[in-house]
Amino acid sequence: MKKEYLIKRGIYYIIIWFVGISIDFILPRLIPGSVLGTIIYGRIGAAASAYGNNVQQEIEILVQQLGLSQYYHTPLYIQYFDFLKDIIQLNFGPSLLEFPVPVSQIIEEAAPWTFAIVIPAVVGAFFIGNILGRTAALSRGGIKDYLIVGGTMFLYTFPVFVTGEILIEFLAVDAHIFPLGSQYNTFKFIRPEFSLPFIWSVVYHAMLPVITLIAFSLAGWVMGMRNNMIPILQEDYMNYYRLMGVPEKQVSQKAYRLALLPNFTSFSIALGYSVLGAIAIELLFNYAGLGYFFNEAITALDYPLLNGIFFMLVTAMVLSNFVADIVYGMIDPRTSHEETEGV
Amino acid sequence: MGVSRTKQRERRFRINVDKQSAFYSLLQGIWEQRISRVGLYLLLGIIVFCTIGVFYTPYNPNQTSFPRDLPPSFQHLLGTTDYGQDVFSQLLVGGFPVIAVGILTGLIGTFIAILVGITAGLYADTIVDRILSGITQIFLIIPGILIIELIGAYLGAISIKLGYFVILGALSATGWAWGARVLRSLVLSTRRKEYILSSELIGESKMNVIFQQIIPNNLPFIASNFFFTAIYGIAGLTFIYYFGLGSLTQVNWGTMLYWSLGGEAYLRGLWWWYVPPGLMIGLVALSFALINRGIDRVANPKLREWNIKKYYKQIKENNGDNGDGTGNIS
Amino acid sequence: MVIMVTEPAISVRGLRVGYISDSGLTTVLRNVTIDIPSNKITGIAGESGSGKSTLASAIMKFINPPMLVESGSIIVDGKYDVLSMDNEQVNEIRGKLISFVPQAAQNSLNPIRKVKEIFFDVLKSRGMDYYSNINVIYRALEDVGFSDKQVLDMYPFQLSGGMRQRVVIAVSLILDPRIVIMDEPTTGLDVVVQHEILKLIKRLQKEKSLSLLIISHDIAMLFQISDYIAVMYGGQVLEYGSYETLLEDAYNPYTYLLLHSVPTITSRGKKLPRIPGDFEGFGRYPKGCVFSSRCPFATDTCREVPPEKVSYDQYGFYICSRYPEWKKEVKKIYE
Amino acid sequence: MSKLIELIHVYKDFIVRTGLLRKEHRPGIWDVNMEIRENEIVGMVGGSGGGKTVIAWMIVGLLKPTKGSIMYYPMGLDVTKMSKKELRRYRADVNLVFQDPYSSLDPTHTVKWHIERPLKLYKYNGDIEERVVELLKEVSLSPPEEFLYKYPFQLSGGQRQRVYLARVLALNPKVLVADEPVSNVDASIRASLLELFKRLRDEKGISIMYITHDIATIGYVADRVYVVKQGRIVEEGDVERVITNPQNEYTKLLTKVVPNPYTRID
Repeated sequence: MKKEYLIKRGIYYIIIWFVGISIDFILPRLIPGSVLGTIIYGRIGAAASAYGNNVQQEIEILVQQLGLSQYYHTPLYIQYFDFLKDIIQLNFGPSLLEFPVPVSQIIEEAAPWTFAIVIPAVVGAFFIGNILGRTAALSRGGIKDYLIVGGTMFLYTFPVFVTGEILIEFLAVDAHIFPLGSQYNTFKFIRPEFSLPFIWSVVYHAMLPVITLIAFSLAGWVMGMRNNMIPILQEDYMNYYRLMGVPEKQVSQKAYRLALLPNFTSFSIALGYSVLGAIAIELLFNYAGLGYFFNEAITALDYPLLNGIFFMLVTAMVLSNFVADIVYGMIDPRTSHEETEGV
Repeated sequence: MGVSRTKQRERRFRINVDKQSAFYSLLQGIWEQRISRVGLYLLLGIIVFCTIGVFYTPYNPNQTSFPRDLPPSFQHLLGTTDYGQDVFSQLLVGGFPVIAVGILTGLIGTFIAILVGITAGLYADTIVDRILSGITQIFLIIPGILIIELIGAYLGAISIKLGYFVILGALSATGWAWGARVLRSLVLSTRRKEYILSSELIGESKMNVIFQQIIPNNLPFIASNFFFTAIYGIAGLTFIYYFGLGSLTQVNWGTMLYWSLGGEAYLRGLWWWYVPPGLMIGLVALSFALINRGIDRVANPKLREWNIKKYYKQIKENNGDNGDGTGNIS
Repeated sequence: MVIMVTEPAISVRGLRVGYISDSGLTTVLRNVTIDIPSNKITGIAGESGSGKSTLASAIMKFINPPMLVESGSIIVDGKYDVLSMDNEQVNEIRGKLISFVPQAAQNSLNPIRKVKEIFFDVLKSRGMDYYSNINVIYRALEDVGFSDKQVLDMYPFQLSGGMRQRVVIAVSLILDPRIVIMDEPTTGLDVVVQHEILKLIKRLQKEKSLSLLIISHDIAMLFQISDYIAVMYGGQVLEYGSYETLLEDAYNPYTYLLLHSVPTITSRGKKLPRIPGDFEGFGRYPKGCVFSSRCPFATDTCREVPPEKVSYDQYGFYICSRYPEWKKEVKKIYE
Repeated sequence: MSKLIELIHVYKDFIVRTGLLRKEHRPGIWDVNMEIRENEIVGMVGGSGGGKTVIAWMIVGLLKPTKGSIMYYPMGLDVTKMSKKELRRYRADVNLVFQDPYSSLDPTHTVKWHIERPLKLYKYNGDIEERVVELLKEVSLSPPEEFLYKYPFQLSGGQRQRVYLARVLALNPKVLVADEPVSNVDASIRASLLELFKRLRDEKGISIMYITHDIATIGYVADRVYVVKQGRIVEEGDVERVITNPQNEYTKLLTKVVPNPYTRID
């Protein structure tokens, strides 16, 4: 039963994934080809003299990939199949911004840096948020509850990049506690290698972005935990524990565990989506992850790069939802019900 | 008898507030919770502030003739920008479009959510439902804001920046999915309720069931969805401006943030340039979120809190003269 | 059979309990005074809004907002004044001395725990180990009629309603309590299963000589199983006594009416007495007798003056100022 | 007495999903033959999960049987083959009373709304408000004016069930299918509700199918009875006979286990 459910969900997510990446295919084809062509030629023009004939070839491939094939008269469905073939091989063409570096190489280099701030941020927010949410639920209506809920909600509604700006101005520019930006200290000539100073430098530089991301995403966990836990604390089965003389501490521990189930499911989803948060702040921190390049791609109209990052994001989001379904099936015994139809 | 007759007559001819109706109890729920009342006051304050900005500003917000980068003073309450503009005047003027886009996104997004969610719920397990739910899922999994950014980036190729109406349309078109999904499941559970079946048996049309029963019974969720979508609208708007995709011809909190970012205000200690608009956007969204908490408690009475100490005091005070059996302390 | 124990298992004195709402405090239980005998089954009968579940919660000292105890005392087992004990002390006796089988046992088991884990949770809270007490658990399961141990590895949602009820009874009895309160133990069960559970309850009570307090709206069921019965209405105990007394010679008209208005298998063709009206709720509480607004025998005195409580033996009492006159007018209510 | 409704060899399967594409049919209702005659209260009794509600829902057309037909003789039509329009007319004649009065009334609407709607839908000509008051009187809610603007949560279970009856009676039905109408209602109200059913039969000539798990109330109120066990009719006949001299083991069991204050459990 469970296996079949997962296969069904899997097919479902593959369809959604196709729809997602098809947006990637459709959008450039809605823009008049000559315009895009002009931009591409404009961007790469400078490089042309340096690389000679190669460039012409590159441009032709690129123009074809972006669907500017009015020049080539290829039918749309063949374009689509070519597009899919390219994408499955992770071949997005060269970046216009850093011509002729392939987009896949940029993504390959940038993605680890994004993970370096996103994973600690999600894990940190998950732990802190759940514990704060539990505290709020247990002291419901009390001063702690108001402070936690009000505080995290304020941090959530505050535009995340403004939070980042404030932290940079006061903690980095004024107080010199944290570095201004980038992934590691480039001034001290630390080389990217597996050494203690380098690792420390990376951790130290990641701190402020991670704090910013945590501040932003705390409210989701706090509210999730609090609103799950309060009704559970009053459920009949929790009251039954109390009536059997189980101390309140153990009862709330059990309620916490039950309330954690949906949050566990959201964990993988959060992992997929927090890349979005990274997009919003990496530019501020001059942190060369996916978000940084996404910003650059938008301002510099680097469409191959934009395509590549969008593809990565869609894949991450679809995957994280699928993982969430798997996790949910594993941790909650109630999901393995038989479904009855008809009545 | 006579008294009740006149009461009925009054009911017929006066606009009366039915104190038990779903809408009234929702308003009451918001008003009774301290936290959502704070949100209401906050929103009211901000709206008054922005309305003043429509009619009066100390200086022309577009004027660039002031000395640059002045810190806050009595002449310039919030200092000046790197381009020599008065921040306070810009703040006064720049709120109205942001709040309007937020609220309108909430309204339109909720309307679409109702349309899609209820239709899918009522025709559950048919082809209509499959298609609508599929579209909903796509919008849920692939964040609308990302698609808007992509579209905005391509539009940038033909030098089109997003104006207020395009932003509003794009945000409304992408912000309804969550509400639609929850509404669908709410409709599914409401539809199984016996009072809906009863209406079906009595011969009510589907439209009547939707408007007279399903919507009023799910009113708290719909209201809460409105505020939720409005928060999305405001956040989305700031993101669009942050990436420079929005039209920069008018002054609003979004463009203020964009220019301050471009001027690297945060690296140069010009906090008065970017903190005020950021704070205002945060406060608007916060007020929506606070109001939402009051609605939450109407929908889910288990989230309610009781102040027990107050009542203990009352009992102690009344203990002496409470022997008459009425027992009601009010 | 144990010879008459004079010490009551539970002794409630002048209990007033209310609920907080937006309009203030509404008192639900009004001066409830009742002794529950040891080693017997006592039934508390009452309709919705009679305050019977509130009484049960108060005895367990399970008092959560918006519920609020105004005054009164509850003595359990002659020495525990539960209302003045703190939570730790109460937890000490809950489950061990006085146990509870909750209403709607359907929803009383933690949905993500297997049955054995629920036993484990309860034992752990007493510092007892699951595995060294496995025989105790097996015996408890046998007691409630599970011959194989498969049920231990099942989740609550995999059990039928009757099985769940048995599991809850087994869990409630695992710490060997002497006093057990059962809140609507058969509601929501199939009629046949209900009968089996009742037989099971009766058997367990005899074997373990439990003091059992059963709360139910089903008066016919209570008369089948209880030794003593208290009839509650509008937050007061109108009558209390042995089931024979109440069955044959009720003192309060409400008891009589309730008992006789329930159709039985033999009541075909007979006319049943009617209780006019509805309970008016705690907001509009009558000045005099609680039942006076619906009582067919009520006089103006009944409506104005609260009736005195009349005790006639160690446990039995009634509240009615028109006894025994109303008995002569009984015929009237059948017309 | 002539037949109004007849169930002829009715079967109903439940579909249980056992896999991605696999569905299993499990028999729910098996070869049920039943009739509701003019001017009678016919009982249906059985344990929970026996399919009583399924039969009730099939009679009012909320569920379709897998096999068999349900004839409605005054219209001369098969309920399972009715068009939407015919079904609407049919339901004015044959309607359902639900078990739980706490969920059969819409919490966001007043008593008046509940009774007004059917009158408006079937274009009652006359003063609607007067008719509402009249209907409230018919179900002995007095004084009716006091109830008009009340919301369900301000009423007790018995009052709600009466309001619901008034709502159904506004359609002038010929048959009421009452699915456990008194089991969620206080005991002191139960007898008077049952009396109300008898009065509806005697004064308005409404036939009632009374469904319950409680064979005792069947004995009190019904004329004929069907005993249902796991989707099959195991015994049927005159109530007098079935109760005093049950033939089937299950009926015997039901009469034995029904709560009766005069028989002790030892």
